[in-house]
Amino acid sequence: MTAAVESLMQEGRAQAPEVVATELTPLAKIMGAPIHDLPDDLYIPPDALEVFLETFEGPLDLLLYLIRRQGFSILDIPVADITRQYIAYIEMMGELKMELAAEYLLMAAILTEIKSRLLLPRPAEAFQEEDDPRAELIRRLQEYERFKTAAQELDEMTRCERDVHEIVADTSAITVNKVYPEVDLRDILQAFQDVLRRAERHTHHQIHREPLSVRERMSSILTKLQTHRLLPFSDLFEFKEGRAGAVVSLLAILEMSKERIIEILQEEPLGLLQVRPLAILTEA
Amino acid sequence: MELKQILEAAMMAAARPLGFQEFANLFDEAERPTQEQIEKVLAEIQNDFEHRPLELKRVASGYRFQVRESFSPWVSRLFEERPGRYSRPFLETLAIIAYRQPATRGEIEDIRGVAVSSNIIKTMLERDWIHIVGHKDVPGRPALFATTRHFLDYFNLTSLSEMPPLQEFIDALDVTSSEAITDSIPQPVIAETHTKNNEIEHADSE
Amino acid sequence: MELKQILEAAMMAAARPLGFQEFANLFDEAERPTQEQIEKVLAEIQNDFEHRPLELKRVASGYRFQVRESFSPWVSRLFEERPGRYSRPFLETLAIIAYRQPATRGEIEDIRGVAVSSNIIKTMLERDWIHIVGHKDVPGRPALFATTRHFLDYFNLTSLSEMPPLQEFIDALDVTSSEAITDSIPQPVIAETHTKNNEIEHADSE
Repeated sequence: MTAAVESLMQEGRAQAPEVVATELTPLAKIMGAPIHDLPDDLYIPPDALEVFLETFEGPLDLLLYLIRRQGFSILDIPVADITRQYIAYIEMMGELKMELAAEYLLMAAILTEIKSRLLLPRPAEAFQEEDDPRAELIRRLQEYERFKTAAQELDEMTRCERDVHEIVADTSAITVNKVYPEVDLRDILQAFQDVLRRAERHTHHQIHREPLSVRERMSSILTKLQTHRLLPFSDLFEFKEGRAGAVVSLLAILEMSKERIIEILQEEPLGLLQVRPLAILTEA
Repeated sequence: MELKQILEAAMMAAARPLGFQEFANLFDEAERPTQEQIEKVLAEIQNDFEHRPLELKRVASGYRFQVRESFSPWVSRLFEERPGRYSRPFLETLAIIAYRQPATRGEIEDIRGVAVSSNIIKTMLERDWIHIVGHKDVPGRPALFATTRHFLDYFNLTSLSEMPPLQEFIDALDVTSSEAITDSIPQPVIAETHTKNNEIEHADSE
Repeated sequence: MELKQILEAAMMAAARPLGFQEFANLFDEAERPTQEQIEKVLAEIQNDFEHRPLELKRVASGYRFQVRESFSPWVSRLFEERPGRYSRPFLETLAIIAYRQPATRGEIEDIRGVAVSSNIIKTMLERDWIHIVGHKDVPGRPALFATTRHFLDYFNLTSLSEMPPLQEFIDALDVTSSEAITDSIPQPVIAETHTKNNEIEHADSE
């Protein structure tokens, strides 16, 4: 459980004792204490709820949390209580105008339906097994919890890159006739086109297009800076390239400075401008 | 050159686990060692390295040298950029594929109760941890995913049966305590969709 | 844990030469060995490995273990594969580096939407198609990759600006953002999204 969630629960707990028990149906029970209203002074930072929701991998996860938090068995879900609490969460999120995945709403509907079926008068003889309206939900919760646990165990298993590391000795002294696959330049273009097309679908992705000459210049300036850690600004320009070349260099320098790849230094006003790579290089 | 040294050199250089076939292929036919010879030498190497920071480990696709786990506090600092951490959706999806294979995306989503992002599946396919072993004969013919040898290698396993057993129903203890409810326990439903291959003992399908 | 063992383990796992700074960085400040201590231990390791298939070698950027040349006849067979074709992820990664350079692995992953395997980067470095031209000043100081002269030679280009005109494709793709193209001032490339992007999985769309 993340800190945000914990604190959310804590706040709920802190509020609870002050609420005097009334005949009203509580809006929710948190830690067994009835909550009748969302307290007005309960400040929930907008980010906290988002984190809260992200903490749950879906409606089953949220339900499991509500059930386990109160020490209930999955087999013995007090459907009415849980439904109320679940819906209280959903509403709270709704009030905060958070976008809820459809699955959460669907689960609310399922819970409500189960609750109403449980309330229906039923024949004198006990439930038939398959008649318990909770059966399917119980099965799903159990199944999900098994895999949730399995995922945690998987995460704890010894694994490469984190716990053990494969050995890679250098083989440059070994003479091999290594034959590499051929690549056609058009394949690369095609690949990039596909990438762009995919990226277009994610609206949050802004792929800006600078002319390749600027990109290339960025690389070549950086290569220069690899050998000479600090270079006068003017050394990054090739005079024989003329005005167009100078603009390309300037754009490259500005862009890299903005991306925090290099920094431009001036020790005194009107002094010599110098450029150096920002990150400490470990290579070479 | 000694057989032992050659095998050691090859494993150090390979950057992947090597199996008997690959060991054999290092040699011309005339001097090719038998599987018994190879096994004997591997056992010796395993012994030689007992007190070293490296160990010879057998995983699903063969033998490899790896740095012992006790050194990871230091060694992992070399790779600050890639801590090898995975999100919960990623791990849950992987666990479902590992224990329920072959599984379709729909089956994974049924268990988790939420949609599975394509990126997760794609990353697993690209890392070669899962592969498509067939298509289910239902509308849409969804792909059936199973784990690969690489998955086992990554998790330091020689076979799926070494994975921790999938937990029995977590509320099993409570069952006896309230009989009324026991009656309504649904039978383990798990099965309908996969005719074979439900449990982990079956098959690494590579 | 012994200093010698830790250094040995680190060099075995690093897949690149390690310099004194990197050795020192393996330790917390309190237990950080001095350069003299490190040098002494490295000399010992060099001795220990005298009769082994690996040797500790000093190169320009530090120390590394390498397989002794005398093992070439056998070890080389591990690498004699018939050339296949490069995978989609490989070509896409190469294309992104070519068109977006200098780019970090995080930026590549951000554009592709999935993780990039280390092998891909390694193969490109090995073919000398890309090189590291610097490091970005963000947490983790990720390496910045750019294409090499060798890359241009292979594709018969004298400069990157001779790469096939991407513009046509872009224009065809989206007419709306075409201002960005004529506007020659580079915008911060992709930068906003990848700061948090250390995990293999992206903040997930679930």
